[in-house]
Amino acid sequence: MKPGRAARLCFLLLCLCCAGCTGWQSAMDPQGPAARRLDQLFWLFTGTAALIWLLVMLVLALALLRRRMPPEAVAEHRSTVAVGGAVAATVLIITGLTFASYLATRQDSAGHADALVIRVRGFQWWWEVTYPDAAPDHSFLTANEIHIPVGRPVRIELAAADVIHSFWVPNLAGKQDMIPGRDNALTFTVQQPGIYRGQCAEFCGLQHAHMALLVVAEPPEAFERWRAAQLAEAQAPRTPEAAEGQRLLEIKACGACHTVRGTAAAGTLGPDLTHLASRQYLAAGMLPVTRGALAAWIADPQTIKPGNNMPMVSLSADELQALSAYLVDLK
Amino acid sequence: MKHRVVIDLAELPPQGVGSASLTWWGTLAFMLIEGTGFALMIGVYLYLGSLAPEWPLGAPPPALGPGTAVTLVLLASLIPNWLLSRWAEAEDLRRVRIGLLIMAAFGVAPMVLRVLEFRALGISWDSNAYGSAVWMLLGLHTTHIITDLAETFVLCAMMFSRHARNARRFGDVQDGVLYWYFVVLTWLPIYACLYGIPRL
Amino acid sequence: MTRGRPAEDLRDTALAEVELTHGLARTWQTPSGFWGALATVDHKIIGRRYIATAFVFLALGGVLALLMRWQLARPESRILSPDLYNQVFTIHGTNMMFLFAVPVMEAMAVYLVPLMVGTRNIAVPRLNAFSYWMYLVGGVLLWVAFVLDMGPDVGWFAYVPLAGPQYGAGKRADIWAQMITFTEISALAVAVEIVVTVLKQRAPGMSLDRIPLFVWSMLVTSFIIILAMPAVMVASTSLILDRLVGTHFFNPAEGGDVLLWQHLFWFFGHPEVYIIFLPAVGMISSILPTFTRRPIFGYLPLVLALVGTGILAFGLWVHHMFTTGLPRVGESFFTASSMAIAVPSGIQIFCWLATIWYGRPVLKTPMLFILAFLFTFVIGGLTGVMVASVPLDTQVHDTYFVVAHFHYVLVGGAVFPLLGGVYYWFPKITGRMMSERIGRWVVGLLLAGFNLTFFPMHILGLQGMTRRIYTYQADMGWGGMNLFVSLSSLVLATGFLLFFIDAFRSARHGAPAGDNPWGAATLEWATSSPPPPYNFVRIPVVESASPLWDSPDALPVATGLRMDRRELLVSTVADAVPEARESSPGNSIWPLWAAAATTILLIASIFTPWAVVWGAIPVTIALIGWFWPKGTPEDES
Amino acid sequence: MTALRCAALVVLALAGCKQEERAMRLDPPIAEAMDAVALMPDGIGGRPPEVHVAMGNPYRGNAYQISQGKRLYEWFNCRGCHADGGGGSGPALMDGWWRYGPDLVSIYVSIRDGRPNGMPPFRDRLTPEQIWQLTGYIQMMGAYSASAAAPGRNDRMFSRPSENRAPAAAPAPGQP
Amino acid sequence: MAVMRILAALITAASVLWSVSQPARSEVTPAEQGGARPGDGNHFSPLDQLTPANASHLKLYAAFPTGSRGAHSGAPLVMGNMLVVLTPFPHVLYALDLRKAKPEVAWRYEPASRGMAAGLTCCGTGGPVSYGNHLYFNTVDGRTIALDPASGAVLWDVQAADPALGETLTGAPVIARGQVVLGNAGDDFGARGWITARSATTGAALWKHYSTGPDAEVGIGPGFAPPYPTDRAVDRGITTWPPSAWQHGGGGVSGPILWDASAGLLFHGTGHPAPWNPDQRNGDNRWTSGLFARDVTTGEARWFVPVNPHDLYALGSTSALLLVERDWRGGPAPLLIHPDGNGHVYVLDRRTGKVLSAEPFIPVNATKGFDLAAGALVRDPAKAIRSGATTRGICPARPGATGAGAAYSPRTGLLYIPVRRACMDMEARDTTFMPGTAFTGGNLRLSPAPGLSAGALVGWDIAAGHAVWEQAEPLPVEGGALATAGGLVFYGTTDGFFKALDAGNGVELWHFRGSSGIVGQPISYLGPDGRQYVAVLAGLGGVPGSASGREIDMRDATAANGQAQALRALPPRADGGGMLYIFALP
Repeated sequence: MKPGRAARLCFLLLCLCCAGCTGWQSAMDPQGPAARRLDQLFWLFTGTAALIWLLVMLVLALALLRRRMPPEAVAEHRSTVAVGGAVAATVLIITGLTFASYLATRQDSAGHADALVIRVRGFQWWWEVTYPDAAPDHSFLTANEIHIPVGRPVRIELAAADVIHSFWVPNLAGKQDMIPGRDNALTFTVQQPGIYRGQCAEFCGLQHAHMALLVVAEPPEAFERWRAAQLAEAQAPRTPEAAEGQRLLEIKACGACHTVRGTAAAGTLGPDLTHLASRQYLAAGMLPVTRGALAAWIADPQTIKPGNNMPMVSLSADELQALSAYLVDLK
Repeated sequence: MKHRVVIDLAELPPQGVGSASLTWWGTLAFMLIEGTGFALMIGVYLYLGSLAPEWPLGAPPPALGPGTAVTLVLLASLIPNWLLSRWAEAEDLRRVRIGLLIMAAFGVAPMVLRVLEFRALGISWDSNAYGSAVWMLLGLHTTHIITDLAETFVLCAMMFSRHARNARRFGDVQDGVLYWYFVVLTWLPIYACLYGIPRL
Repeated sequence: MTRGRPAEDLRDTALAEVELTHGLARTWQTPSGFWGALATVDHKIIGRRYIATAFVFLALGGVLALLMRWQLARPESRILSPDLYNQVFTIHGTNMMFLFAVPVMEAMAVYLVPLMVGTRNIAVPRLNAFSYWMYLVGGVLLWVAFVLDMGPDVGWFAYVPLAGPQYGAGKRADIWAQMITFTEISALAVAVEIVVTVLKQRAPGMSLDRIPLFVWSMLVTSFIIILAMPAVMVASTSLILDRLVGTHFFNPAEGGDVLLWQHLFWFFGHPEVYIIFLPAVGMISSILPTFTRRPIFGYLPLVLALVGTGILAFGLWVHHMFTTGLPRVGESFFTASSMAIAVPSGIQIFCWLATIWYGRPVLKTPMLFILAFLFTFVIGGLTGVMVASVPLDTQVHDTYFVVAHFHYVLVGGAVFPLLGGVYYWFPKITGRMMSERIGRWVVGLLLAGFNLTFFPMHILGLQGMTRRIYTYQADMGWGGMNLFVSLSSLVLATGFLLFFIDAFRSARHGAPAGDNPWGAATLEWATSSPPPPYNFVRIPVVESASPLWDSPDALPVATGLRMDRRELLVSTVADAVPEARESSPGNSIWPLWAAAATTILLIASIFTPWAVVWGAIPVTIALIGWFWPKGTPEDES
Repeated sequence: MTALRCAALVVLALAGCKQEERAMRLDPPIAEAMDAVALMPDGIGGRPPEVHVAMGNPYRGNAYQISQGKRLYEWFNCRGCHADGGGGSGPALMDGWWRYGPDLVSIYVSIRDGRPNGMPPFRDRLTPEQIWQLTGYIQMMGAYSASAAAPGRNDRMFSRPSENRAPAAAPAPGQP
Repeated sequence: MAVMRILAALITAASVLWSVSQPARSEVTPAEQGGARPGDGNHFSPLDQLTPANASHLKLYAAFPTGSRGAHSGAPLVMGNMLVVLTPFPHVLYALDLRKAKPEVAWRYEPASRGMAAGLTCCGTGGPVSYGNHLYFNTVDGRTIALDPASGAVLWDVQAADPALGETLTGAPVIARGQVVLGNAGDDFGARGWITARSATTGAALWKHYSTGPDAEVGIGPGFAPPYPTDRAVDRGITTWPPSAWQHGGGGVSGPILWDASAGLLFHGTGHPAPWNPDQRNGDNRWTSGLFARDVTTGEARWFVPVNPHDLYALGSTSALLLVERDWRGGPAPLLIHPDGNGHVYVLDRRTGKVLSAEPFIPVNATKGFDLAAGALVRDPAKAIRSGATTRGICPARPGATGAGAAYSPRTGLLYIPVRRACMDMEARDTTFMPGTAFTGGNLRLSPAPGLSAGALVGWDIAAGHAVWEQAEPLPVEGGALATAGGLVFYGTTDGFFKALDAGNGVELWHFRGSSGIVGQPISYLGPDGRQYVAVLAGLGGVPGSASGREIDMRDATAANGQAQALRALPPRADGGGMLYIFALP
């Protein structure tokens, strides 16, 4: 029977999916209470749904295969009761599930007074991350990588700079849209240190596919160390080649769009590069931060990520070498 | 399949009148479509108004004069419209012709006033969302007056042509009457919205 | 006006059968030749065109789907550029929703509803002709734009600001918005025709409780169309105005709101799902009795479920916006209402199960499609309950889980019944049967291919694969399953290919069908296959909900309609008591001219707002030509 | 009629075709060659690079390139002096009157090299491709008829009728 | 020593920006002139030949075309028998001989100029000043030049500001204790503000202090005693900014610099922080948009008063400053009066910087009154600026409710404030810093304040804290006012009128219509013939000039930062080019 075959295949696929649950961007591998609640709710729904589906299929199979019995009038009456019962059961189940999801929502929206506030703004096609602070000079900007302390609630304030984006780190929480002209926020806590990947979930144009971010959850001390390091100005070049790289960064088009604090480059159109090399990825999750990848990216950004807003600046091979040497040192 | 005749329809009238006419129902359905459109546009207006820190945005409330004049003209037109409907029902061609001419005049008058009304809004459609909403709302209604006016003109021409002496034409006139009621009635909530809400 | 009967009055009462059919055929026929074909207002011809065109668009959209699967089969593949991919998925979605799903359901209704209610032509038939031309132009506009690299690339939902003036460069989004206008005009026109046909042209005796369920579903659908489509008209008009003349509806800096678009779009967009789904439900309810050899179980609950779904459809648009940060109270309300829609769906499923349970199932292809429907749609419905839950939706929204969900609902819930319907009514439309043997293969391939293609997408979505991405990176671990999905899609495509082959082949070489090959109970089977231009020699009279079963020997009919001019019967809304004879407009070329003039106006208004002014002149002329009496018998009753 | 309509559609669409193409990457040699404008000695007017002509003036009537230019206008602080084309400490750009000539090359050179009355050079801040995009946009700002490729309003405070609505005003009589 | 001081004071009296001008040979002492002291920014002339009784007889005595179409915003200078006029950029300095029947050019000097500076400023040029036997002036492209007034020979010429960084010099220098003190402009270009002193004799740099950055660079040391305690923390010029933002944070010293010889203090305001978009510069943005008192010899700060901390509307605090000696609430007090762009007249005790009162002189809705204890205005949150959003109907509008041209008459005890009354819609947008390009990040759309004329001259009672009278003008009053001991107030209007009002009641007594609008500062001087003259430069230039010509396209509501719209009523071609007008009784 076809349904049977399909069911077997579905079962196989289910096994397959559980094998794939270890993904670093998966809703099925929850790493915090918010995501865990969603996961439990998901399995509650899935279990109920699977049961209902099996029941319906069972009844269908019986209906097709059963031996026919003549007395129609009795049958009509009995089936009315059966259908009525099924409808009542549907109503009950629906009410239960609605209530369960309402409870999950309510827990989700509980306030957190001591939350660490991080502002994330979506751009086509990268994420600007601000760590605000009561002391303005202790706030700083970074991009595409969010560091958070483990065990402390984090409130991500979301905004969009151009079109609608959506902030989604499935291992940690559900998604929330970033909408021009509106302010949204998302609160979650991470229990386990680790690196979690997220991705823009609302279609935002040409490079929607390549708009990833990382959430790095680390112990509070490590987080504070990272924070202090981020506050510092950029690492001064240590080799003549890197010094040449810094010079190029300042005199070429780079500085018009990117900031490297401590140099003349103070542009704010693209990601802040002050501590570029402290991040794991380049170009919103596209390339690892290595010297080779940096050089490749600078040399031909439009081949790697077609349509993004980084222009191809004409540089000689030596200049490219110097620039990448400088950038890869910006720890 | 064999046929077994059970009803003879021969004595039925050869065309339906009022709710027995298909065009009447068609007109009703189109009024439902357009009415939904108006309701949604009013919804857009109220929605944007509810979001704005002040309403109207960056403009004084629209001046009452021309809009009220349009309202009065439209309300006044209900009387000849009603008469026209009765004359069409009675298939009185002479009066229907007169009625249509009157209704054509009553269609032109609000159009003239409408020009003034757009000016009286005191804001352009491209100034801000308030301007856009009021222009769209008013524009949508103006389009309806224009279409009805065009229909009235065509009906008028038809009733002065050789095609006039036909029960079907009188039915068309009655559908036109129905539609004009719709145009006038939809104006009232729009009027309340455009001129009332900014003064609340 | 005289009530007496003139001597030359030719009616069907007194005439011999041959003379009558000849006379009716002469009156109702479509003239042969090119212009005759363009001028026809026969609902069957237009319906056939509609259906054929819709299936052409289905095939084209399917090709796009395969392209996307080709691109996604492997990580970081470069078969489609991001720009092209965005156009492809936008056009796939737009095409499937606006050019296939809605029109094909309406097309089936255009063909079937007049037959099922026992009348001679659809109400306002010239509007019907016009609506087809508008639909055709809308579809051609979209596809020509795509071929010329100016296809819309903003998603079928065209969210602002991406589709707005600043981020949607060029005319791509305008083409999308104007295509919406074309298809909306056409859909609304058909909805009006169907509402009037169903309410006023039913055969004598077809009271509300005897209306075939497909007709009921189309009535409800038409009302949903009438109430929902204006929203997208308002939205697309606002979008074009924003883009062309600088209004600020969606500009937050000037008091506009980005979410306004989403509200308007989904106020239409969610009912849209039911616009597609309810006709399919109606088809099942109409087909099922034939293949279970018993009347449908629970006629009244099914009608109430249809109406209830239609009403609830307007109460849950916000569940597409659960991640936009709306107030919690509102979200909870919409969760409840979204889940509540499961109740009428449940009622329908249970009634069908009861019908099967107490019937004697005949497993012909249409019935197999219904079983395939039950298998897949229930999954789609249950995942629908999941996405209706706000917290779960925040995880699965805009991921492949949702892609899987709505394909289960739309393909499982609408396309399977539709194909079942095609297999079922094909003999009526063409006079020939489709192949039962190929049909079983088609069902098998589609069911297997569909589930293998789309079920894994649930898992992909949960693993974090977002929608509308043109590629993904190798280290995401989605490669294997995507490859599996892409390969499975070939099975699905083969199923469709086989279906098309069968349809083409059967249309010419299928076994002749006869009037009522399935032994069905409803009126469309009471006439020949394919039906004559006038549908019924005499208007049938309905005495039960299963007229052909309850009067197996001789069809009760009414006489007294004229045969020398197009005349049909108008009956009362509730009880279908004959009220009047009404003439039905004859063939006319003017709907085509009106469509041409409207096309010029609409397309030119993408480029200049003044087109609305000067473009109105030809439209007015065409409309006058359309309505001005030509002295035909129908005009001069 | 249908044939005629088809023909009209094809013509229209072919025009649109070029207008809607989205070229995101220039080959480096082409990008470099794009900078080779031949300028008249007085710094006004000249010949665009051959590759520009060979590619069919890709920055002139192309909606995507023009919208990129508009984005750059916003990003590279052009507004600070020229406002939204209405001018300020820099001259108006939307009035159809050009101090250094209305042709692409003059505008290109103005952006690249600057002009003596306060226009700074953007040579080191923009690539030739970007300057061409900006040039296409700026030329269109001051064009006397709105092109079909002209962008609509921005999602920002209303300042003036957008480029697709407001062609340049005719220059006042007696303007130097 | 004392003689030196008096001499210096007397000669400075003939200077400049604040315009009181009198023949250097005049032997009258300040006391004899009715209490006006030189260098106090009062724009008060002690001459009294012109009175309300004879003002209506004033006639044009001479007119001299400057040959420039720029904004003639400075004041002419009378030095001996010479009247010196500095035209707008690119500058020409004319020395006119006053002994001739009609003034004639004695010599002219045209410094070489860097054209690119023209793009860095819209409308400002300070006038020349004299000290001893020298003539000093600043050029917009950043140079300070000393000349020999007899021959026009250059004594020294230094590049004080760097236009490549967006710095310009739009004010006049001030001479204090043998130093030329000057500050830069360029807030709109992200130039970091500074004030510097150079040797009057050699041009050598003596000290330079910035408006942002570490305390050492700002000149904050042990002598710094701010009236409000928050500013006692270390390095507020860094800690009140996001990291590194202070490096291009604006705060230019483009307004008047006052010199209080008796206290040995300089007073100056600082410009607005850069960029305009406040979200890009969270924090209080010290030491921009406030008032500094600095020691004249070292430049060390004595106190600082934040006037518009975290300046939401980029108003700055470089409008008029006046040193006024008068009774305040029961006793004589040395006051510093500051009508600010935010629409309030600040009265400060200039010894401590304590704000004694701040009352609005125009309708204001951006703030809701002054909190005396905190020393700050209370902001209205409804008028806050947020990145990416438009805030509507903010009054007053940028560039502020008044400029640098207020006058004070000790005779009437009134302050005469030339006023702009506009409101604005402001939208903050992200902007990027590129040296030498505008660093603003805001769009402005100006409209007249509802129900009021766009401009006015307001007669303000300092003690009572309210206006006594006002003379309404159809356009914003951009030029300065001059009060005379004879009981008159002179001022010019943007639409080209030059008016004399009765200083006591504001009644218009006389007017003259020139060919160009007036944005300059009038002066009054005693001619070689012993008659009292009134001189003013006319010539719009800048935004109004462009607006009245066709350099600005009025369809753009944000043209010239929205000011073009505020000048919509300006008659076309109201700018006939620069003119020096001299008036006298026949």
